[in-house]
Amino acid sequence: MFNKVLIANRGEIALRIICACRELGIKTVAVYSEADENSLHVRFADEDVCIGPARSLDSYLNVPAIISAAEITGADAIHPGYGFLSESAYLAEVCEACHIKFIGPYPNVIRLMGDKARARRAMKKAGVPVLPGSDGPVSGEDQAITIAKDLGYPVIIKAVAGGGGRGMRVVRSADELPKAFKTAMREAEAAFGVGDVYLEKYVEQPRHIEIQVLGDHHGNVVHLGERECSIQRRHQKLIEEAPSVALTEKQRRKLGATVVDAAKAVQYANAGTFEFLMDPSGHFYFLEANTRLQVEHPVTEFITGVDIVKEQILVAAGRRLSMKQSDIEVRGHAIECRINAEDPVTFVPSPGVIQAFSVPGGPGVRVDTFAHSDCTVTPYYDSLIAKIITYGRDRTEALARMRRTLEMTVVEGIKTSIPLHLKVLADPDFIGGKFDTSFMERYMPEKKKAGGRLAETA
Amino acid sequence: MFNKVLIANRGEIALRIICACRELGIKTVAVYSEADENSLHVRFADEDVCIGPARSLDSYLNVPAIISAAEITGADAIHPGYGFLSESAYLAEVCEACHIKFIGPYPNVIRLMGDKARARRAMKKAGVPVLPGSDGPVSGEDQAITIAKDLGYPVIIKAVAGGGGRGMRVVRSADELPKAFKTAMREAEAAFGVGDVYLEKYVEQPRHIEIQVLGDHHGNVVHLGERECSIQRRHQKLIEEAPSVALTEKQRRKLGATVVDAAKAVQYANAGTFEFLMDPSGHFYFLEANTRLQVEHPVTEFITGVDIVKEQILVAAGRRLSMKQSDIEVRGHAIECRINAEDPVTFVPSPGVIQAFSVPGGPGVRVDTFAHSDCTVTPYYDSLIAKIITYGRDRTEALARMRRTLEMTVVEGIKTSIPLHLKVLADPDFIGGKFDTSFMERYMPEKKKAGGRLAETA
Amino acid sequence: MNLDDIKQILDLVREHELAEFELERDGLKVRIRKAGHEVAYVAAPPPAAPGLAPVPASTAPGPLPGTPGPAPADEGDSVNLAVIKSPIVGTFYRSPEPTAAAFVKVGDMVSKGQVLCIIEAMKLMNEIESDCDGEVAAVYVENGKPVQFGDRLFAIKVG
Amino acid sequence: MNLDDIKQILDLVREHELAEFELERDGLKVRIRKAGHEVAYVAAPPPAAPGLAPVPASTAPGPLPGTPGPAPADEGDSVNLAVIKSPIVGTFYRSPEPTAAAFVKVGDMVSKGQVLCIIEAMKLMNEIESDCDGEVAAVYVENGKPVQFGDRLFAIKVG
Repeated sequence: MFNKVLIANRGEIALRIICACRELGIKTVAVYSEADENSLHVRFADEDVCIGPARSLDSYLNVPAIISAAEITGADAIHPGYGFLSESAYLAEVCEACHIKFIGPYPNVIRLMGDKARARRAMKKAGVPVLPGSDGPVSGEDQAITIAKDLGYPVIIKAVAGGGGRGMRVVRSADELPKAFKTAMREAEAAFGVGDVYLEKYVEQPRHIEIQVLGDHHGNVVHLGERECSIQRRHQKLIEEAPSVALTEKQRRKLGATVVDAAKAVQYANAGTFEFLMDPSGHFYFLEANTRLQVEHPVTEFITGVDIVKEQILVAAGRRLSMKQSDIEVRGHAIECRINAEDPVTFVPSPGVIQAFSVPGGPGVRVDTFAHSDCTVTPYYDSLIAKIITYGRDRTEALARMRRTLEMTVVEGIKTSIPLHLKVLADPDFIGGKFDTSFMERYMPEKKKAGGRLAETA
Repeated sequence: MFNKVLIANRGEIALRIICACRELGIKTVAVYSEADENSLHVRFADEDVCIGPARSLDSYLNVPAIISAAEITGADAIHPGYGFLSESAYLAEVCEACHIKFIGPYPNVIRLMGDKARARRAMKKAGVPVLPGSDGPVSGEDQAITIAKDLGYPVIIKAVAGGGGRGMRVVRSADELPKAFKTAMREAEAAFGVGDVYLEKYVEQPRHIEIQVLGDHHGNVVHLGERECSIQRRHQKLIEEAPSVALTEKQRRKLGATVVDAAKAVQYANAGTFEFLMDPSGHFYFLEANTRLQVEHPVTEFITGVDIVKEQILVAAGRRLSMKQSDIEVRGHAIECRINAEDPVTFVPSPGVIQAFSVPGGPGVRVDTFAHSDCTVTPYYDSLIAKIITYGRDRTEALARMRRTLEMTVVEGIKTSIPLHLKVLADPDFIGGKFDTSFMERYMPEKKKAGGRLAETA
Repeated sequence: MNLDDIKQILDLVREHELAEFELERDGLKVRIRKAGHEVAYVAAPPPAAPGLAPVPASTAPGPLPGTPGPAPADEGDSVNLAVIKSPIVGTFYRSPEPTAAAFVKVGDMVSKGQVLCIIEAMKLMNEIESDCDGEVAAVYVENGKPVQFGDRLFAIKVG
Repeated sequence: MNLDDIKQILDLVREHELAEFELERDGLKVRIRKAGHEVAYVAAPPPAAPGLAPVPASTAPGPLPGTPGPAPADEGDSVNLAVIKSPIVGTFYRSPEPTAAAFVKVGDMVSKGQVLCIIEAMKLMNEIESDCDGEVAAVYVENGKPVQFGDRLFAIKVG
C-alpha cells in the first residue's frame, strides 16, 4: 500500500481524497497555489507544498511543480482528482518515469480516450453503439457535405480534441454546412491547437446517461450502474441522479455489460465513466469516456455503498477490486446539486467572502465542500463551492430531502445557484422525470437556442 | 395528514424533526425559551413562539405554555423529541383532551413503561426475559434482606420511578444492604417524589443492547434491529453502534421477535426502544422501555434506510407502517459519537461561543447539530452540541470514517469531547469489540468504582 | 460635575456592568461607553448583518416579566414608563367577556394589583395585573390576538 | 478643565477600559474615543483570532517572485533589502556539484544576473539568478533542503 499520496488538486475534491487516504491510513500531501494558502485541504493534509501563484497554468496545471512537490515530500503516488491534470496522459507518463504511481488509467488509455475520433473507433470495435458518423477526421468541406448527406441532417461537427462544447456545431441543412464547418475548425484550432473535426448524426432531445466503471490492474472490471446528468447548462452539469428514471432494469444490465466488455478490451484500469446519449426511443450512443473521477461520483457511492475514491487508491496500489459484479446491489435513489458561487438568474460568478455557512443534517444528506464561515471564494478557479447529495428509499424521498436541505442551507455573503436548483426541483417535468439535455433552456436568461446537447465536463 | 406540527423541543432534535416535517410537506411551529431566541430551530420553523425564560421548568417543561402555543398557532400535533416532556404521560393526556395529536405512544402505555416495576411485570407476562427480582416495590429492609438472599448477591436496588442512575445501588453483601436501601430510598424520594424501590439480581459485565421498534395504530409492530450502547459514562451514552458485534443473527432474530410480541401485547404504537442487559453468556434481561425517539436513532436509520421520525409522524396521523418486518434489511454498520461541550478529561461542561465550526463531508457521514460558527452554547441545557454518525460497509470502515471525520472536525471557542472519542476509537478493546458497560471507567478522571451499569438516558 | 463625580459614575458603571451611560441635565452631558461591547456586534454587525446569529430584536430584552420596573431608555427620555409583558403564552383579551367593556384603556389611571387584561391559556382565563400605579400609556396587543411569553402588553406611565 | 484634568480623564478611560467618553458642559465639550474599537466590527477581530480563516502569516506576501524589489519594511527600517524567492518547487543546492564551493556566501557582492543557487526539479538543475546588484545579507535555506514556490532563498542588501 502507498505510504504517502500527493493530491494534485484543490477544493472539495482535494478534501474528498484526504478523507479516503485517512480511512486507508495513508499520509497526504496537499499542493496549493498562493491563492489557496488558507484552504481546508492545506489544513487537513499531513504535509503541504506551495506550487505557484494563483493562475492555474502556473500552479495546479504545472506538471514540473507537482512532480517536484511529490519528490521533495517523498510521495509515492499522485491522485489528480477531476479537472486540472486529471486527464493528462503527459502527467501519467512523467509519473511513470519518476516511479510515482499515477492514480488513474494507463497513459495510453488516457491518450486513446482523449482523442475522440480514435476513442469512437475503439468503442465501435469493442461492440459499443456509436453514432453513425465520419469515423475519423474530415479532410474538407466537400467530404463533409458528402458524409452529411449520407448521415441525413441534422448532423453535428465535433473537434477531434474537443471538450466543453468548443469546436462543436449542429448543422440542420446542407446550406448551413460550409460556414459551420469553417467555424468549428477555427474554434478547435484556437482551443486545442488541432483543427481536426469529424461528423456525427445529431440526436434530438437526448438524455445524458453515463456508466461508472472500476477496473483493477489484474483485468477485472465492474460497473456501478448509471447516472443521469441531463440537467445541464451550456454543457455544465447542474443536477445528477442515479439511477436514471429513463432506464429499465434490462437496459441497465445490457448497457452495463457492454461497457464492462469495452473497458476490458482497452485494458481499462481505475475509475472511469462512459458517457452516452439516449434517444427518445431508448437507443444509446457512445459520447466519450472520462478517464478520471467524476464530480458526481457521490450519487453512485450512495446507491451502491462503494467508496469509489478508496477503490481508486487500492487498485492503483495493485490490489484487486474489492467486489465482483454480483456483489454490487443498487439500493434507493440519490441526487446531487452542484452549488455554484454565481447569480442564480444571470449565472454571473459571485466570488467573495462567505460570511455564514451552514448545512442541515438528518438522514440521507451528504455535503462535500471546502466552504465554511469566513472562507473566501476566489475568482481564479471554477465556481463550485459545494456538492449537496441526498439519498432516499426512492426518487420522491431523495427529491424531498434535497428540497428541504437546500431550503435549510445557509450561504451568506455571496450569491449561489441554490434558488435555481429549488426552481428545478419544483418543476413538474423534472419531478415527473420528463426531461432531456435541453431542459435547462427554460431557465436561461435569454432563451437562446443553444442546441442544449452533450456534456463534456465532469 | 397533519397540516402543522409543533415541536416541543430545542437543539439538534428540533431541527431533525423540522427536516422530517418538511419532507412530508407539513408546516412546523418552533417553541423556544428566551435563551434560544437565535437558535436555528427558530429560524427554520415556519412559525415560532417564545414560551418562557431560559429555565426548562418554565419553558420546555411548561405544559400549559406548550399547549397554548399549539392552540394559538393552530398546530394539530406535537412532537416531543427526546428528553424534556417526551415521556410525559400528562402531556400526552392533555393533548388528547385538547384534540392535538401527541406524536408518541398512548398515554397509558407511557405511564405503564414509566413505572419500572409495572413495566417489568408487563414484560415478564409478555414473555420477555427479566432479571430475577422482587417483582414490585419492597416494603422494608427486612423484606429486602430476605429477597436478596433468595436472589443471591450481588443485587441492585432501583427506584420504581427511576432514571439517570438516581435511587440506584449495587449491593454485594448482606452487610451493605441496610445502608444502601436507605440511601436509595432517600435518593428516589428526592429525585422523583416517590421513595419506592425494588430489587433485582445484578449482572456483572453486561453489554447494553436495545431494540428499536415502530408500531402503528392498527396493531402492526416491526423492529429495526438492535443498537449497542455499552460505551457510556455515568449512565450517559457516549458512543452507540448498530449492529452489535456481540449478537449472532439467530439471537438478533429471536430477541427482535420477542420484543415485537411484547410491544403488540401492550398495544405499543409509534417509536420505542426496549433496552436490555446482555450477560457474558449471551442471556438478555429487560431493563426498561423508552417510549420516545432516542438520541441514537440515526445509527438505525443508516443501516435500515428507514426514516424513523417520518414514520413516527405518519403513524401518529393514522397511517399504517410503510413496511413489513420482511422489508427491513440491515446493511452495513453505523456508529454515533455524541459530541458534548465539555472538557474531554475532567468532563466539566464548556458552554460559550463557538467561533469556528466545520465538519467534513465524504461518503457515510451524517452530522445532526444545531451548531454553527458564531453560535452560543448556553449553560442551561444538556451539553450535546452535535451527533456525528458514520456508516460503512462493515464495522472497520465505519470506525475508520468516524476517526477521520472527528480528526477533520473543527470546533473552536469551546472544549468538546472529541479528543475523548478519538481515544476510545484507538482503544484495542473497543476496536476488537471486547467491552461492556464498565468500559469507560478506564477514562474516568478518578477511577471510582461507579458500578458502570445501566443507561437510563436517551 | 467634577472629576470625583466622574470617578463615582465610572465606579457605578463598572459595578453594574453597564455598556453605556448617558446623563444630560441643564447644559451638562456625560456619555460613557465601555470597551468590549462592540464585541457583541462582531457576530452580526447591524449594517452588514450577514451571519447566522440574527441581529438582536429591536425590542430590548427589558425588565424580566413579573418585575417590570421602570424602563426609561426603552420608551422615551423624560417619562418613566413601566412595560407590562406577558408572563404566559395564550390569547389576549381586553375585557372579561366579549360584550363587556375593556378592563382598561389608554389614559386610565390604574393601581398596582388592578386587572389589566385576561390571557387565555389551556381554556383557563388568567388575569394579568398591573405591577405599579400609573396611567395606561399604551396597549400593545389587539383584543383576541395571540401573545407569546415576554410580549409587551401595556405601558404604564409611572408616578 | 486643563491639561491635568484631561490626563486624569484619560487615565480613567484606560483604567475602566472605556471605548468612548463624552462630556459636555457650559460650552465645553470633551469627546474621547479609543482607537481600535471600530475594528471590532469586522467579522474576525484580530485579537480574538479564532475562526477557520487563519490570521495572515506574519511573513508579508512581499514582492512577487521574479520581481523581488526592495522590501524594507520586511527586514529592517534603514536597509534596502531585496529578497530572492524560489520561483519553483524543488531541492535547493548552494553549489553546482557536491564537492564544489557555494555559488555565493553571506558578505559576497553579487551583480544582477549572477547565479546564486540551483534548484533541482524533475531531475533538471535550474539556476536561480540575482535580480539586483548588492551584498548577500542572508541565505535562508540549507543546502540540499526542499523549497516550495515562494520560499525565501536569499536577502540582498541593495547598493
